[in-house]
Amino acid sequence: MGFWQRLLQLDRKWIFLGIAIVVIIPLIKPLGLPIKPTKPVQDLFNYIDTLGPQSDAIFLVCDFDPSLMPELMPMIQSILRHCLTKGVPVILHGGLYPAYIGIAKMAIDEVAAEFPEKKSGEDYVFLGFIPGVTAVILAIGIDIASTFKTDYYGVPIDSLPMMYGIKNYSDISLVVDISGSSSPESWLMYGQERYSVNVGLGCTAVSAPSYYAFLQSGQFVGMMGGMKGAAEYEELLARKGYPAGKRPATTGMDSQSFAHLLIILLVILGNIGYFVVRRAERKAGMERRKR
Amino acid sequence: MLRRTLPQAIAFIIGFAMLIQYFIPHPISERFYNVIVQQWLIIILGFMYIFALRSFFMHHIVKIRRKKEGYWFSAMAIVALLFMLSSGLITTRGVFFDSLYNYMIAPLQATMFSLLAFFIASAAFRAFRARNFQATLLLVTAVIVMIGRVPIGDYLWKGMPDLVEWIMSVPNMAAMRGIRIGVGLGAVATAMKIILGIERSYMGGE
Amino acid sequence: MIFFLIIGFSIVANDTPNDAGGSILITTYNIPEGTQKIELYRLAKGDTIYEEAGLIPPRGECEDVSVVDGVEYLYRVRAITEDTFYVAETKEFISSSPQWFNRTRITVLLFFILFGGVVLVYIELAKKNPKGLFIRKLPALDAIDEAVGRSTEMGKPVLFVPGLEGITDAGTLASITILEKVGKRVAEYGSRVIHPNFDPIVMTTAQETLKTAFSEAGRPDAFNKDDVFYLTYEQFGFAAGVDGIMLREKPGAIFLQGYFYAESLILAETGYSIGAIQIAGTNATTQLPFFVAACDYVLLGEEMFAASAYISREPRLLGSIKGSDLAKLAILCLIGAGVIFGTFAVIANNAGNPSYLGIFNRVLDFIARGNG
Amino acid sequence: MSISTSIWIWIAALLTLMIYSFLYKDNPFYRLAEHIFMGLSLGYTLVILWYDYIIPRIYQPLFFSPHQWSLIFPILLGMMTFGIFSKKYNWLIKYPLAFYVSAFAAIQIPVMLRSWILKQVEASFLTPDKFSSVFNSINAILIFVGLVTTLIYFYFSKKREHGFGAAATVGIVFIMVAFGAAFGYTVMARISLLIGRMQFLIQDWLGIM
Repeated sequence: MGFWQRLLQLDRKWIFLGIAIVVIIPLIKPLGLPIKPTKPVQDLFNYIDTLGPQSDAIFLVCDFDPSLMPELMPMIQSILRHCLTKGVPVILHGGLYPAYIGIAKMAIDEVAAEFPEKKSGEDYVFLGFIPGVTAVILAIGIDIASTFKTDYYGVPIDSLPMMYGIKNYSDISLVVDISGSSSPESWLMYGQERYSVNVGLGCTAVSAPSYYAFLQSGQFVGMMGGMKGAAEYEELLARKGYPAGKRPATTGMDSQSFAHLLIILLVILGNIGYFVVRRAERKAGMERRKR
Repeated sequence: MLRRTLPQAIAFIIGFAMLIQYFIPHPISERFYNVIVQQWLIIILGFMYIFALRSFFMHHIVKIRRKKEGYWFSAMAIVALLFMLSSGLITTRGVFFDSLYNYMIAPLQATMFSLLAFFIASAAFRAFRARNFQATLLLVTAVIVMIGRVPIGDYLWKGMPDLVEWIMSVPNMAAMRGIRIGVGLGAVATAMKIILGIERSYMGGE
Repeated sequence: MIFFLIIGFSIVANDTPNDAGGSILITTYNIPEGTQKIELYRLAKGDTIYEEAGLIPPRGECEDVSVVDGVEYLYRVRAITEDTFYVAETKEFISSSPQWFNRTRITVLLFFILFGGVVLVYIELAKKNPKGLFIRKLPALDAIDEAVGRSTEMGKPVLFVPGLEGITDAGTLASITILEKVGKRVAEYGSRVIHPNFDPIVMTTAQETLKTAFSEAGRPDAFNKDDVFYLTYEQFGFAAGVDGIMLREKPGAIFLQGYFYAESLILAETGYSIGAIQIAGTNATTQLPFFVAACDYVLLGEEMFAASAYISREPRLLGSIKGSDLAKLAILCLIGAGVIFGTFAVIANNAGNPSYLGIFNRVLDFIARGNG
Repeated sequence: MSISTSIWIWIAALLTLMIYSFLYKDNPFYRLAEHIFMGLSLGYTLVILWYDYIIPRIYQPLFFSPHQWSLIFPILLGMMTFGIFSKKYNWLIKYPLAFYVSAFAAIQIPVMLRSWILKQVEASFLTPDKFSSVFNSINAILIFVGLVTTLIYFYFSKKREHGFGAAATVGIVFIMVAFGAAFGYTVMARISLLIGRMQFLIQDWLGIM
């Protein structure tokens, strides 16, 4: 058995170990490779950055479950920090499915602690879960207060000072959907098409490629894709001197770089092995026939 | 009649009404839409969670009753459910309930999905082959995107991020748009067939 | 109060079109240089005093949504600069009313009627003569025979995984049709098909389908009901279970057909490692790349539906495929004609005739917004 | 920083490691953690439904004024879902199902036509502003070719011969580039998830860094 044949039969536990190592080491000993923001992230950042306390609100939606926290949590927190720093009224919606609300709670609890002078109901509003998914998106276009009745803490929406003058999509400058599913399309189809509200999004790297068609057609104002997108947003916040928290996405980028290199190496080695072995087998087959 | 025709009639009436509603801006039409969307649909959809509950109990209770292999895992699942439920209701979603979510549900789910990082690496080595022209093209693009989307790509070659952004917004975008138009047409055709009662598989066939 | 009425600064008020009433559209033109804010005032017929109606945003356009349908109003605006202000007002009374048809949505209606009509016509045609509608045969379908045949030669079973979705998913339904064809071949060759399940309803349907397939092939006794079984409803548990089956039974051909999630690559990897011919197909676009990289044949999204229409010849499936094809052809013609006409319009425009470019832009507007 | 003293962090870390034990092989620790997860998450959903759905949308409007009696209709329709618990009456579920599936199908049709089809078609027209520079012109033409050939690839009513077959081949090139991009992005996503968990173990639990 040749070298390549043996290599291809390598126990996959060694590969598992390799991935663990390339992820862990840069976390302990970071290199701090520079991060260059891309256009879709820059567009989203710029849009929010032009807003202020007098502008229409940002409607931030938390549409993901804990499995996607590493990619999406930094995004939702960065947007919250951005809004609270600029004083833009922000409505955080705990998402279209019940499993998402806990994430939203985690996000707002952590960020609110960094801004002790900002008050729930005055500077930000946290809305809970109601079933219906697309029906909820449509209902917000009619009336937020009668759709949700109360905020997450049970306070009637009518009594919240920030919500004075915010009735439906016409008082919202941008919906930012941070999503792990196809929900941005729903916000587009039901929020934008029916009520012409602007939509921006943060999504996992898995779904980012398919949203480029909507970016190009101008249906989304901007997009953060995956942990890299989140890192770019953190970078933009930091460049402006805004608070950017612990920058979890940025610190993960070195590990990301090395893990990618390892996987590329694995693909290349695996394919070399595949071709070498296949050729040897064909040769052996031919010789057998000759004999 | 009650089992087939009437549900079908309901489907047709509500579907047709909601469809023409889209084209009518008059207040009567808007009010109809508001009632259906804001009240009816949201309430009906809430009941659909019964399905999740049912399949959970069916699965685990059957296992326990028949003492199938690993039945005590099922027992643990039911205990966990009751524990979560009672802690949520007793504390009215208090700190303890939040902690159960933050330190048990969240890490468990996040970790389960992170297993995929390992599996993808192993598949990269053992199964992803440039077996033909298509697969080769796919793998080459994948390698470029993987390098160009992380800071090290920028570090190795300054033009890398721009190249990837170009791939994403030109060839990728064009193909995705084509795929989407096809999927969109299929979805519209299916929706129409549902309203007209040609497509009934969602009701469990005939 | 002194009003500076200046020439140029003007206001137009109209009933907002295509709405449910209760709104008047205010547009101001030639806003004076250095304007800090624009105040809006309104006078209802019969009243004597103008009442405040809010501010107009800097772009100079807004909807006054506090009006009552049928009441007639006059409007006045004040543009306030640092040291003075300018005034403009409407001359004629205006009132708001609701409309019965939203004209901006006419393109949607047109397209829907055309497309829906075509699909229905094809369904009827297919009912009359199911063989008459041509659908291209896909290479992956030919591969089914080859894979099952080779698997039988080697004395190995065939493994069919129907994905993780329920029976309502279009991908699962297509998967069942493909299973029917696979089942027939397996029965003819006298081989065996293993069918692990994630969803109990899919399991029952698959059992029925295979039973029929075996009977049609003339070998009803060869079908073993226990080969179609329920595994588990946990995603990774299912993947681990199927992996185990692959390693134990060493199938010669593996069909991964249906809707898959992240477990797709785990299944495809193990399937590859045991050297089986793998024929995959899914409508989960995000999982397709992994199947292309690790499987021998793949049905890409829509191809899966086309394949199932090809096999089953069911009118409602054929209708959709043919209808979509015709719509695609129409879209191709439309954007193709757009290129030719657009080029011509630009050349004409450069030569000093902008009217064609105007038509071109209006067509575009009509497609996107329905108001050409 | 040093190792965490919070019991909750320890629980989370322990559960994380139990799941990772699956990498060695399927084992009771993994299965226990997995089953606990399933139970907890369904329990969590029920609690959320209770507070955000049953109380404000069903209990309050029915039993407190202002009573919204009209809600009885959707509630009755919803309750027909309970039919699945009975073999005899399981057809009852067809009513709520027919209602909401059809209503959504109807809502979906126009919005799908507009945002997935008409808007995309409109954005694909070659307008003069897309030719503002040589680079942009090349891109505009490439996008156009990519879209046209992709549509041709998924055209099933014609045999693949001559020019048509060639166009489909060009189409598959674009599709494979797109899939390659999706592949790369998916790898990226999965790695990110692992990084997140490792950050937790290293920083929050072990307190290194």
